[in-house]
Amino acid sequence: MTTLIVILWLVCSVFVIFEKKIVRMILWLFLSSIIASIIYLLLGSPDLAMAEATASAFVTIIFVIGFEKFFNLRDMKKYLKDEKEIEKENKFKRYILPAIISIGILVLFINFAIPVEQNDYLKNLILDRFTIDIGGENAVTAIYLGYRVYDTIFEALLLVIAVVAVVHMSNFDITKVNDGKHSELETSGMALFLVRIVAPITIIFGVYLIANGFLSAGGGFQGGLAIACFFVCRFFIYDIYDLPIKKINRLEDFIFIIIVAMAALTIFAGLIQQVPYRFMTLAQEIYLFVMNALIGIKVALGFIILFYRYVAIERN
Amino acid sequence: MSNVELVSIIVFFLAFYALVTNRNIIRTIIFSSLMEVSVITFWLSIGFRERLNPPILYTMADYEHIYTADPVTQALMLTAVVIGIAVTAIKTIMFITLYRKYKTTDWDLARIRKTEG
Amino acid sequence: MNYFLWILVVLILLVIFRVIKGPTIWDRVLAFNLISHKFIIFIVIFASIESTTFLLDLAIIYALFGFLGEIFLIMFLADRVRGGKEE
Amino acid sequence: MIEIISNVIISIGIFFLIIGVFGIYKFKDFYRRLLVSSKVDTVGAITILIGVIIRHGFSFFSAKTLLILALILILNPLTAHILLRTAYVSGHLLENEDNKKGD
Repeated sequence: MTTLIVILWLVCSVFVIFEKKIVRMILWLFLSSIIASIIYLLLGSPDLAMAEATASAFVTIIFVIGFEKFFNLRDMKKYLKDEKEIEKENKFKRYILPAIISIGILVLFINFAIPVEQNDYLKNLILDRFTIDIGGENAVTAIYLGYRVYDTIFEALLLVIAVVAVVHMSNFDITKVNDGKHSELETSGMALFLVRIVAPITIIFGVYLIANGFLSAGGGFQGGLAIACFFVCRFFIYDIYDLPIKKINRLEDFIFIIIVAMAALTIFAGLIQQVPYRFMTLAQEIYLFVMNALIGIKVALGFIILFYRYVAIERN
Repeated sequence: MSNVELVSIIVFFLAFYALVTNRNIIRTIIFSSLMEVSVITFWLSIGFRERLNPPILYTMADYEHIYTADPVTQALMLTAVVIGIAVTAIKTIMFITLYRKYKTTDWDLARIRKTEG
Repeated sequence: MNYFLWILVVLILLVIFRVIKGPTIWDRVLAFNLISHKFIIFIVIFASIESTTFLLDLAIIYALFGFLGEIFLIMFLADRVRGGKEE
Repeated sequence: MIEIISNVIISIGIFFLIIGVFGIYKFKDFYRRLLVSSKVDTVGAITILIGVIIRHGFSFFSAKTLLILALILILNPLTAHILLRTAYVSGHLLENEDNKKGD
């Protein structure tokens, strides 16, 4: 079963690469990353399948909004003409040499890179010990919130920096952009009505994913992205400019500081070990839930800002 | 070398070849995000057997953990996915500012206009 | 129960031909809509085979986010003939 | 016994999906294709999910499947509607279906 779907994924990625029009390329990329999410599910990781499914949706939204501001996505011919202006240098250096190099590295990689036997020592160690050390039932959440908290902190830091970069690079002033009910999207009344029904489901589902992130598949990131999906649905219904972007940005940075403080206090300073044994599991569960909730809210706020800044870029 | 690993390596080098040879900035962004997806698939497919159940407690029936997926690579790749989204967002916004300044989607033309300007 | 999954994957393979062949962009988006729809059903059957309830969260996420990505693709594909923004 | 009934119902749903896929290739114009396939697909999804609910009886699993069924009932026709409306509004001509305005 997995081989058939992996071949399907190969076909979609080949089409992503050899497609001429940008619109079809974005569609194929969306399709190939949804199939990749199915492959993660069959490889035994529902957490990543959720993260990849949300990632594919957000990447497509960012591409479509970003590229659409400047090109009419349908007829890209007008915009790709300037590739011909430069005189063509020799074909060999441009196309055949990289082909040889990449095939060469591919052959070397396949034959020599992968060790044949893989030992499961670390896997068995973690799977036996993670409920005692960190608590909770989801090994993946226990790892990225307990054993490897450093990585989560730096990943959260990178998200903060990404949001700062997007906020500063997209020059945006309300006066020039035609405000009012984002007139290009004259969605039909029925669409607005049904999106109003679906939107609350997304935020409730996001909170559910965050709440039992450490019990079953889910966690801070997927829950945060689901909550951000509520605000993306809200974009259809209300005006773009009523969200206080600057305040949200400051709130997100503040939450990041709390995350670092929380991780420093409990894991590094070993606060959890001082708790008397009877309350140990309770303390662990509280820690996991609060960390998941903080990461979820931070990821949600980050992507809300990302999305609303992208939408509000004025088209020149 | 399970075939999932093989296919993900092939997709990686296909995207690598396409990334190197094209001159359109939009395609560069799309191919680099495709490379990220193939790397994550490669990582996940290392300890792969046919029917793996996820590393969540009450689905782990066997105590030797033979048929349980490896949580370490999954935790690693979870952060890689979220970083992938953030980096893609930065790439697109950089491309938009570049397009606003140089009005071209071609690497070489942008370099020429940069040196001219 | 397993061969249902095989049939679904074969159906997805057939619909992908429509994405390749589709004359206009609208056929491609329609075929994509059907593919993401079939994946939701694939996950529900897969979850019912393993009878684990948290896999169904994944089907809900597919329904919501597949819909969202598509809506934005359709919204910004519109030729904006009305808006007259022909660059 | 329950197993057999649910298998029969799910196979009926899969048969509907096969008709949906057949519908895509039979009709030449985009609008007819959209009309047929999205409707048949939703009906196929309903039968399959009902089959799964019957298989799992009265449990948390079938409650969640019911939520998915409700979501599919809302989202699938909505996507088809928005697709149809945007295609029509943005000038995908209906009459001369042989206008191969490929883009």
